[in-house]
Amino acid sequence: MSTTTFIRTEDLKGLVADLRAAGIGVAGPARTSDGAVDYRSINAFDDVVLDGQPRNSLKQFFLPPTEPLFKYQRKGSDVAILEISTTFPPRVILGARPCDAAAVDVLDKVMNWDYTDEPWFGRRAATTIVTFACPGGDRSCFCTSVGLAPDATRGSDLLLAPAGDGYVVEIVTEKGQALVTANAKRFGAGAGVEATQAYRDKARASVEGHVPARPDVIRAWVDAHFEDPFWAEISLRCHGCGGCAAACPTCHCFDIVDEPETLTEGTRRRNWDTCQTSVFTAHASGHNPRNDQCGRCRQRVNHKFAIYPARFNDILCTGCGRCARTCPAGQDVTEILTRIVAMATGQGGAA
Amino acid sequence: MDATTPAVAGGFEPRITAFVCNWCTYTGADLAGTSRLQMASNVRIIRLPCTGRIDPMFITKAFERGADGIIVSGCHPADCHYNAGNYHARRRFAIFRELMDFLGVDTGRITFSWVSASEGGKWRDVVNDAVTRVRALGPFTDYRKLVVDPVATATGVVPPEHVGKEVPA
Amino acid sequence: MKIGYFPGCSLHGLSREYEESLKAIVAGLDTELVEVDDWSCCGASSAHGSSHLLGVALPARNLAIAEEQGLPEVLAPCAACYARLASARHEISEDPQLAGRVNNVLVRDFKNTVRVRSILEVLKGQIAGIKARATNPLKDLKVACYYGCLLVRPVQVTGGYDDPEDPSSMEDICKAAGAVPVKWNRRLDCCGGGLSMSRTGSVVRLSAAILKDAKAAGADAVVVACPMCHSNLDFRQKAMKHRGAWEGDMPVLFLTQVVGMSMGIDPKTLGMGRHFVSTDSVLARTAGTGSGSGTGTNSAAAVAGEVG
Amino acid sequence: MARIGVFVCHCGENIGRTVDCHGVAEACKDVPGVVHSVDYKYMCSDPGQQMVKNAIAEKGLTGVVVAACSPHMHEKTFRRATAGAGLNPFLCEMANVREHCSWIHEDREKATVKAVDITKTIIEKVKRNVPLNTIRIPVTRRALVIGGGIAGIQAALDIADGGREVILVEKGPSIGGHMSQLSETFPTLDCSQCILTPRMVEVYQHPRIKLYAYSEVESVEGYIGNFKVTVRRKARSVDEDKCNGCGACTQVCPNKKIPSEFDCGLGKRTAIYVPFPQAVPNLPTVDRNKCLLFMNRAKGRPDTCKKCADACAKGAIDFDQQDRLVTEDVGAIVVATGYQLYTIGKDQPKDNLKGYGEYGYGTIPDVIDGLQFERLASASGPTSGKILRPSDGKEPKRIVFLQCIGSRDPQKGMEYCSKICCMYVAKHTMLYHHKVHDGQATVFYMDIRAAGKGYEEFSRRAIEEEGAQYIRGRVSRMWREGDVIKILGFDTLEGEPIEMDADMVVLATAMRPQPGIDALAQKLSVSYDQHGFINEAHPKLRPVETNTAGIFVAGACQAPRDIPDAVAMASATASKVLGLFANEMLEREPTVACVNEANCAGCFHCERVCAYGAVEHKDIKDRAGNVVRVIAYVNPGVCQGCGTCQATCPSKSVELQGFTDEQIWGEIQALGV
Amino acid sequence: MTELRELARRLLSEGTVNAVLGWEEGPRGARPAFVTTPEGADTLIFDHRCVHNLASYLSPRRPHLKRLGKVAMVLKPCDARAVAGLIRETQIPRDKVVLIGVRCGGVITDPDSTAPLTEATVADRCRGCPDREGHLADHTVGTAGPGFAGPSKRAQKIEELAAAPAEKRWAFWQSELEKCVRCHACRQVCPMCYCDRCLADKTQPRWIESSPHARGNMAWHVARAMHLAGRCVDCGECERVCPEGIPLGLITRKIAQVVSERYDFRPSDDPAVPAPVGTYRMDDPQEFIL
Repeated sequence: MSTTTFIRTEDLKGLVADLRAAGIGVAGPARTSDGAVDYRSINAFDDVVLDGQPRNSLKQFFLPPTEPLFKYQRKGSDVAILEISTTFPPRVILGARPCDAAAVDVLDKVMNWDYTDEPWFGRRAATTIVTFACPGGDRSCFCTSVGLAPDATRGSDLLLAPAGDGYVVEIVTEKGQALVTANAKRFGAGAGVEATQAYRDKARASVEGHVPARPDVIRAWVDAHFEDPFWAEISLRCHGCGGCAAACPTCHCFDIVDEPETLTEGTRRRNWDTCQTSVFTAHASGHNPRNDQCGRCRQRVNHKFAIYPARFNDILCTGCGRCARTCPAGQDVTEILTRIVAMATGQGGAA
Repeated sequence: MDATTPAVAGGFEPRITAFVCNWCTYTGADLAGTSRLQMASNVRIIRLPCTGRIDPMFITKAFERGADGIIVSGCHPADCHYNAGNYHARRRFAIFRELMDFLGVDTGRITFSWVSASEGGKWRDVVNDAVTRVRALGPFTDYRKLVVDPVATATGVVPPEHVGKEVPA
Repeated sequence: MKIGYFPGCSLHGLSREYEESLKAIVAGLDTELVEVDDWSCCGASSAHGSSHLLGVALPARNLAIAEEQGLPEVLAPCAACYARLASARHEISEDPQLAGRVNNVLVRDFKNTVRVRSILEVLKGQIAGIKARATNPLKDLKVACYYGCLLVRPVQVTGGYDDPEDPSSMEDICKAAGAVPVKWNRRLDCCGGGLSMSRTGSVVRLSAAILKDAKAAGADAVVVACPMCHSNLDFRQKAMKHRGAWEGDMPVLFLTQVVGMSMGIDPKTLGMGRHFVSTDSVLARTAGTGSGSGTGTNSAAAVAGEVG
Repeated sequence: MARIGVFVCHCGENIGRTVDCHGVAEACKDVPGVVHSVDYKYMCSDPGQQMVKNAIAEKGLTGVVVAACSPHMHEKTFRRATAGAGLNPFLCEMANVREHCSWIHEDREKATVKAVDITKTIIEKVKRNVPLNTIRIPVTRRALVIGGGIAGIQAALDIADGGREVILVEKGPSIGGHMSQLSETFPTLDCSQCILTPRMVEVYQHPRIKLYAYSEVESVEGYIGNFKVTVRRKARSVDEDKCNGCGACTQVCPNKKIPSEFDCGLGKRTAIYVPFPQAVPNLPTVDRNKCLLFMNRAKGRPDTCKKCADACAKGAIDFDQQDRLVTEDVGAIVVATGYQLYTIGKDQPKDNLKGYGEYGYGTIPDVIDGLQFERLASASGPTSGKILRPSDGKEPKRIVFLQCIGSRDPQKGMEYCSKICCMYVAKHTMLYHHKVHDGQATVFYMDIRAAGKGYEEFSRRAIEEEGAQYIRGRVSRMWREGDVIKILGFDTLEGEPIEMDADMVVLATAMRPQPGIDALAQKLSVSYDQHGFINEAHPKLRPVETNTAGIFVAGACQAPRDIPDAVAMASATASKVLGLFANEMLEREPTVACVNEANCAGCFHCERVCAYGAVEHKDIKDRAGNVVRVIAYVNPGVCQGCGTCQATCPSKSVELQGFTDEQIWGEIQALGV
Repeated sequence: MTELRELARRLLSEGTVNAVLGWEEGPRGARPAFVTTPEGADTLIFDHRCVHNLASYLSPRRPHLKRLGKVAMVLKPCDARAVAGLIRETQIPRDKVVLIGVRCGGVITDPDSTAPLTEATVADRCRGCPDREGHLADHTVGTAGPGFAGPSKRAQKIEELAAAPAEKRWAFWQSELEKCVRCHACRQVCPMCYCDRCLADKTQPRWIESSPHARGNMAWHVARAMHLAGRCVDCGECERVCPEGIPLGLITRKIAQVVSERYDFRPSDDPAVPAPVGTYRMDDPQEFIL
């Protein structure tokens, strides 16, 4: 599908009001109590803040930090399971960033790999993602180096790019079309895609060149340098806090725990986890195959740029740069990737 | 209404967990028993060797498990069977109590006392006062509400989107 | 160093020389005195005898003002003022109810944060400075350091900056100024205090015993840090003689004057001429202490005559 | 999977009246892990216990819960029954549904609900119990006694007479302590040395007492039953094997003007000296700070004076003798280091002490302290028992005693009462009046504390029969005029100030522990109070034990004590030591803490909160023997099982057996709704 | 800065240390640096953006000391309190690290900010900080500004909260703590959190539920506050690194106030000063105990 339509800013406001009135949840980038911008539930389009990248990603809309899977009850030696529904009411995410929308699509692969993850796809089915073309990033952005772009449509149902008194709407999916159709009065004729070209070019220019666009080179080097001293060097700085994984739109590892609530009842939950901590790989025996931060730092790069590509032919990174922005110790993925490319192409080595 | 008066039908009966030391308060509670001192039946005692053994985590866990109130009780200063366990406990719980207060827990729910092995009567008073106080404060629903029961979720009473940390949208 | 300063009535009246000498020496000790704004009576002598609350509230008012001025500590050179202010601070800190009542009376939000310092405590902290600036060390001056009753007692109120029964700070300060403190016995005895007018006989008996002991110990002068003590020991020497209780002249100096002399400050600036018993003998012993020894003893005697 | 048996007792009607015991047993059947749940009239009866034993055998129980009375009542009973059936006794616990439930509630329904809850908590605990074994520790059956005063002598003799070897370590050249300095003792006025010296000789001759005089404890390692003590035997410069105690050396020493410690500075001694004629051991000691030879050596000059060596027929003088360190294994330690008197002068060892400069001690020669008066009154003293002024040797006709100097004075001295002063001042007035018939003794006092057998009678006698004048009040100042001491004080009964003259003044100064007690206490890991007195384990019930197992305390190092108190304490410690030595192995309840070595971070918070010094540092080494981590280790012989360490441990890497986190977590869990 | 670089170069070239831990200019502002060669010393910087508490890197949880051997660390006066804490708790041997004290007049909060150090931008913990140089250092270099006076904004917020009714405080903290995703960055970055196996990671028993729901979060933050009571050095790193912006400093600061008021204790850079928890006085206040 590649039809376009147009929505005026006024109608966008009306659209949010209409959706809310219809009982459909709407989320978008909005201000939090501590002054940051997060994707969160909104009441009106005026809540939406389009400047700057939201602190969190869209990941938690599909994989919440904690999620009950089922509840169990024991009586004597019997165990009863109480299922939890995986059907979800409809909702719309408005103002997603292309890098965040793409991440959801990247994750669909692992979530539908050997087993279809019901809660994930339950939420996916219920959610329409309305993406706004990115106005441009900062020095940590590198979406174009991982095959995406500030105006990429991957993972989006609709892609909006500003033009005149509104937005040119690219209808990307059936779900997107359905949203337009259901709210047809809010959409109408207007400028075409070409009117947004300058906007898109400017955005693209702002993110290019931060990391060489050589994912193949990176993958090959990482595959071949498991024991390279480079990993030990970069891990010196790392606290192992996992802030990068929490902020990352594609880090999706989780832990499954049983939480007893009484003697006989409890809940099985899955919670976010991260490969950056030692307990992630700790064995019950006490042995830990990834026993220092060196291995953990390597694992993160390895998984994103070599393992995932090998298994799914896709990079587990959308170049959003959040890990660099959030790192309390100044670890920077653009620096790491740039150095890897340099080492691989013979233009530098580990310091 | 004193603590031993049965509550009106359907009225709130607080659940109180008491962490007490073996040598003074537990024995004092034994004495209350042998003296047949009648008291409210809302308190469940967990016996520890010493107040020094009581970890603040016991208290948060008891709240998590639905306790409406807590009693921590041990030997009077200078009477500790282990010399100093109660002194360490006193500092620990002075800080813990201020922390709880700061986090918005009504500290009326947490009673600290020194009850010696000879103070059966004091133990009864501590129990009855705590029950009366917590009964007035009502059930500690704030703590219980921290996690919505997923059974209610499963039966459709609460949509799963509102469980736990999920961002509602 | 900046420190609050509570002069009290004596330092602006009876004992101007105490203030004059104090101000003269603090300049040399890098200390700035910040006078408490609009200070009032400390409550000594009469207030605490008539109403306990008044006796606390009056000094508390002065401390409250000092607190509002942002002064962490206040120097009260007069021993009686010091005792009243320090007692008020102590009582209020010990008794929250009293604190509430005092705040009601004052209509101020007094937090009782101001520390009260005696002249001994302040100068004791400056001993190194006094030593360093003693350009005219008083080598030949034997002094009997007289503490009286209020300067170091009671220890709960003073905070124990000196031993209440066997103090040494005044001796240490005088030593820093180069003077030679004598060993004597009556340095904590009562001088008769505020009974100077009402029971002169008692004051004469008590003060004369002090002077005699100082003389027997070989002192050239008695050093005090209290306007009332000074008045009894200095001004009443004439009455002592009248009553046959005392012979001779014993100069009575303020501690600040002793320090001032060691710094080579002009005797006039130090108010040495304001005493009833001439300080000429002292000045003669401390050769090099300025030349302008116009001590004005006569005029003081004339005043004494008027009073007498 | 746990297989728990629940046994609910009716206790006749005691529980059954208000608790539906059958209902409780039925309710427990639904608890996961419970395979057997019954109720019975009297569980503690033989048939009741047999029910437990049978169920263990027949149902293969892994845990037993008896819901009955307080564990303080019958825990031992049921654990014994459990053990009798071949199950580890620590897998049995009691749920207290009598004292904590049926006896204190009347509403049957509520009491039953509560009884179910109580039983369920214990079920959850027992599910998490693990078998524990009584701890057995070997005991070295020899004792160390530190301090050779009357307390140390008594303790050493009692232990030795009880058949065990004793090492007695005394800091000074002779044993005997302060008691050997006293003239007569209250309230009987019997001669101190007459009763003491035979005991000293007994120590010296006892086959089971090894006396290390002129020695100090250098270090202590180990724990109850297994201490390793290093003793520094200071060099006397005299070969004790050769010396026959003839005393010729002391006769020829040219330096005869050294103030004698034994005579409190009132007499003189030589540089090589025996502190007093009855000293044990009767060996001279060279005071290397005062001996001319050593003073010359210190200045790098050649040895000159060797008169003592020349005079010694045995060749026993050895100027090159060195300190020796000897190590002894002992199973118990008695601390009996005694006291010193409060320093009256201006220079004080601690900031909070101010001294009493206003009394002129040290500047007025005729102001002395109580021990100095003892020496004046002693027949063996510097004046041969005559009361004479140190200044001019005249007999004082007016003598004044001041009580509570340094005692009961939080501002300048100690808060506590020194206990013995009232009595010895009364004794002093009597001794004075006996010796100076025309003299007058006056006492300034705060109270007379004469609690003791014959004590009140004694002090009344001093006042009423012997004519001592007692003035209630304190002295503010004293000074000397001519050869008279002027005293300024206050009589609080008359309400009048007092000025009086005296020829001599005796200050009854406070008792303080010996200097260096804090260092010794730290070596021993025993606690001491802010004054330095050793803390007893319990003020009422364990008065001679310290908080460190195997270390006991006797005499005035624990608190001010008079002789009978010190002796009684010493005998009490001996009985404790002999009790400890009754068996070759020491058995302990296994409720002790245990460190999880894999998780311990080595922060040693546990060590800081342990009142018993049970936490030790343990090196974890790699294969090459390098220390890679230092972690905590809890010595099970020392641990008393309070569990404060576990609550303090941030990572919960130390667990108190029998009250583990897992067990308590289970109990809390059982109460969940 | 020249002084610092010279010293670092000397220590490295003379072989006194194998590495110098300090700060460098990274892609996003100042960041921790690990200099292992004398030439590398020129990359060292110190300015008001050097907010990180490097003492965290000395904690035994890190391999650095083991891997790098003897190291030198650049030390702000406030970080000295953390190093002292680690020495006090026998976590680092004093002789294994050379401490290069830098004089400090305050830092800002964001190492990537271009803002100058002013009354408006200074980090809250620096307000009222009396220390211009640490007392623990082996060498002290640089110059310091005059520092900043209080009052701390956190202290004001604490007072404000304390004055509010308990329900308001509860609501405030629930709204904050529900944001927590239990990444444990606060723990990882804390110099005083060094256990090999954190209580929060233990499952037998599970005192602290690992789920980032409000109940687990409450347990975690209560445990963290209690474990840091009397040990927290108020470096503010936990709050700075929190990806959800939870004002964790309010809790640690509040506890520090309690400890200070009740036990007259302030974090000290003297390892010999005992921590208040683990000690006691027989006359400790006990007004809350019946």
